Amino acid sequence: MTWIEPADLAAHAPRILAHLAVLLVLPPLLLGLIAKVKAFFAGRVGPPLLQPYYDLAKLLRKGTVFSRTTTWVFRLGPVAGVVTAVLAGLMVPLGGVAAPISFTGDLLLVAYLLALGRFCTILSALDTGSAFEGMGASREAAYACLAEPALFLGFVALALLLPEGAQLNLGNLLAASPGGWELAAGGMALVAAAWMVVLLVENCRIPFDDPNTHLELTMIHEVMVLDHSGPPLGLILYGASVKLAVIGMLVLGLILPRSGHLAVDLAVGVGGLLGLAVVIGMIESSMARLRLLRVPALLVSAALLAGFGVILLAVR
Amino acid sequence: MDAAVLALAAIACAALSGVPGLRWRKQGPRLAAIGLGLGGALAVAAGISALFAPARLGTAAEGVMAGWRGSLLVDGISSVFLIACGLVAGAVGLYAVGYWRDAEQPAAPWTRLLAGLLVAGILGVFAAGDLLTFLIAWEVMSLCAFGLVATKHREAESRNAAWLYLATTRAATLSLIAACALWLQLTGGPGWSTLSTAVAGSAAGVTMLALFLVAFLIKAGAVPGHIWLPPAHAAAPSHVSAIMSGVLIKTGIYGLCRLGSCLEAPPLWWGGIIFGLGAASTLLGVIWALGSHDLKRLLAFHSIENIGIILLGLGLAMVGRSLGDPLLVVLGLSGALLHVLNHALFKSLLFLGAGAVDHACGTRQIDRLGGLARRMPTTAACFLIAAAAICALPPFNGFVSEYLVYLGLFHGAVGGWTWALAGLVALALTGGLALACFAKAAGIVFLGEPRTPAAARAHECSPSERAAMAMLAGCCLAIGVGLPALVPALQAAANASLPTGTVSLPSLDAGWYVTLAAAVLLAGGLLLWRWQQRAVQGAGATGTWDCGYAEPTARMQYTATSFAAPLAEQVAGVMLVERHRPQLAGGARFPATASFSDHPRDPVLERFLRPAAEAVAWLARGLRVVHGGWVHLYLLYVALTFAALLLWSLA
Amino acid sequence: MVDLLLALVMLLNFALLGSGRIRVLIRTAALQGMVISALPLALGHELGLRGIVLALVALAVKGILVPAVLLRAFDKLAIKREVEPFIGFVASLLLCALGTGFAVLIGRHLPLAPEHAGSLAVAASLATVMAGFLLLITRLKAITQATGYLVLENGIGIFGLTLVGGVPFLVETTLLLDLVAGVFVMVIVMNHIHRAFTTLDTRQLTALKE
Amino acid sequence: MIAIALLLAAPVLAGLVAMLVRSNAKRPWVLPALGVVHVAAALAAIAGRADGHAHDPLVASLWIRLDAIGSVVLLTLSVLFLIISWYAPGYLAARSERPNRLLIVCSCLFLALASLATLSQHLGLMWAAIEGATLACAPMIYFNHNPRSIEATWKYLMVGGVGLALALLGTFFLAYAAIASGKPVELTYEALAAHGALSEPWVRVAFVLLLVGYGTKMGLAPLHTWKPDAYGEAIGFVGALLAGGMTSVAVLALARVVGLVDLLGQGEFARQALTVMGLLSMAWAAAFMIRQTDIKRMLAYSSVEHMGIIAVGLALGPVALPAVLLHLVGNAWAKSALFLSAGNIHRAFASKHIPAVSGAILRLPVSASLFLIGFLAATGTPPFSLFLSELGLFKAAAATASWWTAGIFLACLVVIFIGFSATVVAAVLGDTDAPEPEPLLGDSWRTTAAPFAGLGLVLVLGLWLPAPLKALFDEAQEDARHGRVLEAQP
Repeated sequence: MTWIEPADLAAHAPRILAHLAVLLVLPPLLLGLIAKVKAFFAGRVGPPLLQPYYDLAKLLRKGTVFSRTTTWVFRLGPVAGVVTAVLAGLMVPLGGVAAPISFTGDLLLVAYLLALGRFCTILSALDTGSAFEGMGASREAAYACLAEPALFLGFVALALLLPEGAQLNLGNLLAASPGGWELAAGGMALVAAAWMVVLLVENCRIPFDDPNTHLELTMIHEVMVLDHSGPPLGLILYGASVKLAVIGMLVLGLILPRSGHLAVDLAVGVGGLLGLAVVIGMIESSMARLRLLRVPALLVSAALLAGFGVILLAVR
Repeated sequence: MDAAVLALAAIACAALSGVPGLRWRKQGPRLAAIGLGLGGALAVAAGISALFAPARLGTAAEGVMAGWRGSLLVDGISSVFLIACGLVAGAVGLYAVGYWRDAEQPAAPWTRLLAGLLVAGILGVFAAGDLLTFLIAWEVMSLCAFGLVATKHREAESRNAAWLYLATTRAATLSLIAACALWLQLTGGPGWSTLSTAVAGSAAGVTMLALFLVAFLIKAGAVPGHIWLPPAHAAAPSHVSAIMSGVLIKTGIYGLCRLGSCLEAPPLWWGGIIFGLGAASTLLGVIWALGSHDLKRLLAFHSIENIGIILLGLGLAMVGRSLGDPLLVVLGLSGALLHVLNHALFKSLLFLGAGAVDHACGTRQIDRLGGLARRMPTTAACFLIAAAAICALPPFNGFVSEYLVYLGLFHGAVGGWTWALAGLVALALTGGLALACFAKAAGIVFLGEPRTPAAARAHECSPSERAAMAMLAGCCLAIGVGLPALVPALQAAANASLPTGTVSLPSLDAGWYVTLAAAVLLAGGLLLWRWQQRAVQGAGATGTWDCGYAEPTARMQYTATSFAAPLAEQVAGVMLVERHRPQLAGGARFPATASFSDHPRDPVLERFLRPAAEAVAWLARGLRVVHGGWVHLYLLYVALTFAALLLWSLA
Repeated sequence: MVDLLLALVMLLNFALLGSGRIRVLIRTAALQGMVISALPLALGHELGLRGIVLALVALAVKGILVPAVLLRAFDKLAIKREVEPFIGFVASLLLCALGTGFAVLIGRHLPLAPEHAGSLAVAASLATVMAGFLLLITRLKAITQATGYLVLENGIGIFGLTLVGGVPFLVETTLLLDLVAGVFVMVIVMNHIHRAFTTLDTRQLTALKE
Repeated sequence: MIAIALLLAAPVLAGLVAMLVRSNAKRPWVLPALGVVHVAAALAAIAGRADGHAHDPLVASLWIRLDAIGSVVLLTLSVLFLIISWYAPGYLAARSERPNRLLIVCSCLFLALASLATLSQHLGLMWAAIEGATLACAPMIYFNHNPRSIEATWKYLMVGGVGLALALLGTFFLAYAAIASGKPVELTYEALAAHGALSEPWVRVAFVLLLVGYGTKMGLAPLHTWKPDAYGEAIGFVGALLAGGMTSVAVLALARVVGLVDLLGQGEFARQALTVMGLLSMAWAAAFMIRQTDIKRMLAYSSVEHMGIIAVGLALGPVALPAVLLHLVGNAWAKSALFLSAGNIHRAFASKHIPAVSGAILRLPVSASLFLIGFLAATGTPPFSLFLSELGLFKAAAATASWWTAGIFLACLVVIFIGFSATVVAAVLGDTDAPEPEPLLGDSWRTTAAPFAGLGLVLVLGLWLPAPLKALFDEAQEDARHGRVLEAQP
């Protein structure tokens, strides 16, 4: 893909704006929806759907307290979490809505931007000098690392579907997936399942982590942000939701149909995201958290699933 | 000016940089820094000018028996390496002024002399115009490095490291000498001439390629030839480790590139082995690094990992040439070459940072450090930048080179060379592991509370050291955001590495997007940062939330060992840890003080090489009986030899 | 006539290996040396005055001078008069027989010039060399080893004198010089050994080993 | 002509003078003077060859003549002696408790006889010269006058004597080979070579005897057993003289024999036997260098190794001859530096065993550094000349397609380096609790200049081979090739 000519900008503007809007505005709603679904399954009314927005607004207004141990690294974590997630989101198409930025190998930048966010979050946790936050950081690093191969094998599986000479970018890769379902639905299903695991582990959802737990020893992501308060905590919450949306968009790219009309695609995309939130809520309601020691085995299985997906697509 | 003349001048500057210090001890450090800086600048200039105008320089001296005349050749292949060496040498020279002080190191002038010669040797390797010059420079480099690793030879650990290095490097050199002999036999001269496919495929040709491969892979530190690397890097003074890890091990890579450029079409096994060992080195290097608690050993293991990444790229390029796939060639080669430069920058920066830490706290044990970011802010910032760069995180330089290698791997995996898939998985896993490892190294060393009084008393290093580190950190960022500017240079370098034909990098205008993304990242980050700073103005300060525990101490923080434990458990099969378990005494209720310690060991060395060496030594020990001191026995040997030869002669 | 002498030399080899007394051993070696020195005279070549004088000098050196030097050293230095072999005398004799057989075998493989057809020289020479080796290898005392060296040189002498007739002067002089110088140096060293260890037993000389 | 006469006469005269000088302190200065005169004479003699005196015989029957290969060995020997001679006064000043008359007279005698061996074109004369040189060395080994040195001397005499006796028998066999083929007997090379192919069994057995004989002098395994003892117990400069001088002369003898046997039609067998012996020597040396704790015995095994290398080189034929000769030169001079610096360390630490010797670089910075660098030179490190010669040997192996030989050669070199380096590193580096040496035993220019010069020469040869020396190598190769041509013509 080449640069968008200034003349074409007008033509692309609605798409870009729509994408940006979904990326920046929608994510907290997903958290609210998940909470609502979980409440529904638990037989409760639950917080309002927009509760995450209220929380953010409240946090951004609050004062903050920093540990005397911490340095600038501690403050960098929340900022990096948001910026990397948003920037990565700019390169991920939402179903049929093409991403604002797209270029050869953008998938690598996406993966490594998310890694950068993780790196900063981990360091930020270690900066407090708390044993608990160190523990969370350690687990975050370990699980993310084991999730990486599954993500990349999925990319390879999709790359196998690319027509000769097509550029290797996320837009093309995900656009090839409908063809993939026709060729080898089994392979695509495996890849989708693997990526779903990646989604859950990267966003610290059950069965890998429980965002609602209050026992420090069993937490992963939540324990890393114990010391954050006020606006930084707000940034962390927002960043996490954007990350959920970004990876969600990746997974959705595998399964969503494309129509070619922006409005339709946009609606399908937003609907897909909301549906994904519902699915996550259902998973969280129906499963228990895994024992920590079992998590790596599941992650390795996810990579194997993706690997089989590659094989199925390669021999189609 | 002619690139070869520049290179020669650079070599001379570096070689002589330590000489004045032998006489004028007081001015020695500065003079050496000037010499190395000048040499480095000249090397960079030579590298840049060689990219577009290759140059050759030969002496008219009467040849020795093998026809050696001593010549320099500086072209696109040399250029990347020369630039890397020049940048690192300049930074190291500056750093050494504050780091290696005469007052603390009695043999400092000799260290400076050897360091200068080491740089000269490395530059000589990169600029050698023929195989014999290459060999001589290679050995000068190796021996100077031995001398430098042995700097603290009074400590058994350093001595053993130096010896191990000496023994392994000689194994490589001997292999190289044998290969060189075959080269002379096959091509008729020591110059870098093109080797036809038929010659390369003959028995002699295959032997020669295999011998070259052994030599270069040992020097590069690829698994399983890496055994010398961690102890040597840990034992050498840190600025020397920076040179060794930054550029010395790249001489092996350079050798592979140079040799590759001489092959009309490399055989598939050649690229395959390079690729396979690259994948193994990448993964094993980072796994072993994860298990290390010694900061410099950890960095050394990461050198193995990064050499693996370079080899992945290089292997892809070679395979691409065997299969006739130009895209594979150009992606692999440009990724590998760029990673050579990048690794030189961030790894030397990391070693310089580790040196500053070691100097400030007197220990390299990660678990005895902590909280240094408050005490050594500049060092911490530079180290963090380098850590991000080595984890291939944008917007730093590590990302752009791995990006190219990844593209190559994707292309290979999809385009018919399925083995690339293995490399892809290895690299993906490595990315995560490296991130975990550097989160550990940077986090435990610089963040949190100091774990020992020594760490609490740490002080920031001298201005010269900080300047050197800042310079390298700047380079890391510049390359990270400036990939497109490097594309013509990379293309020239890649084309020089091919004997025939040219390839062009496909649509690396993508690089501009990386730059754009980096810019957005930086700008967005900065904006949000400013906003956050405003928002948190007047923030209160308190202790870290202790979850209700009343008496937290610094020793309760997560250590490097515990941080790495979840991952280390997953990969315990390829690690070797020696554990000294505590013996609890004094009854069950009030046990006496006991201690637990564990020492990571190199599994290749301990499980394979050491037992093999012991077996040989045992056999040799058994043979000693034949030298029992009896002259009668000795006369019997004469008689038996005579009888045996007599029978043979008449048979 | 020549073959008779050579047979005698071979017999003396057995006598050497069978003798248990050092004095007897040295005297037997002296006798062997005399027999060998007499070979040129028995060959029937045209020797001339120079040749005859040389043969006589050789006879004196090998038969009288060198053994005398050895005997003197023996009288002065050795306390025990026995030969002290590593292996028994019977075994020594058997090995000597084996060596002689080997020598005869080798001799058969080496084609002789027509004028020497059927000569025992090669076999005798090699057999004596082997006997010398046996003495050197299986006898403990330094002085017996020196005698072994003498016997070894005797064996070489047989070949040189019998077959390489063309250059007797060179052969004789080098052999003699070598023998005299060699044995003299050995005896001097033996003196020093005796001074250092108060014995000539080479079992003492095994400090240098791996 | 005068130069050649001087080569032989000067050492004899010097020996006489040394015998007459009364003062133990002044007597050693005879050696440096002799060294200078001898080198001058050697250079003049070699230069004289080029001027057309090559075929101007000193002795009517062509017994003495300076050919190319002889010139190389003569030069090696002469320069080696010069290096050592400048070391001797400084060393002997520290050993004033021992009378040195016999040592110095024997050194002179050794030089005379060894020079004679390089000049002689007659098998018997060469044998006699080598035998004489061997005997002259015995008192030198015994210089220390202690039980260990007498033991070493006895072993040296016995093994060396027996070996040389076999070499004499071999010489006779070679002569008889001519008789058996109905040719006249003449033991000069030229006359023998002129015969062409001779009786096969005789030549083969003769070669076996000569190989065992001169191989014992060279120290090819398993005939080398005297070497560790003699080198280990002799004082440093005698060790250097033995390892650099004696062995070089023995190599010359063997090289001539090999060339001759090649001419006489048994080159193939000779090369095979030499290869076996050479590789066996290297492997044997490797086995005994592993965990060797005695630095001087280590040097002895290194010498065995180098003799093995040279034997393998000789086996590769004329194509490898320049490399062999360069190796010979480099080995002799590097060994001199090693033995002299090891001697310094031995004296200062009053021991030659690790771990008693350790951290030598702290006590004797110059000697220990020279020892370390000497070790590197001796193990064929670029850019020392031994590297070039080993490279040349590999190249020759490739040229003759001797793959197995090259492979074993390479493996041995690796093991040897590992073993050698472990001991050297342990001796030179590390900490030490040995006291500072007394001034006379510490580093001084008198005891370090000579090894420094030796190493310097080896380094220079690695970077630049003087044209005359190269011409000598080429001529020697040409001489050897000439033999091949003869062989080819039935």
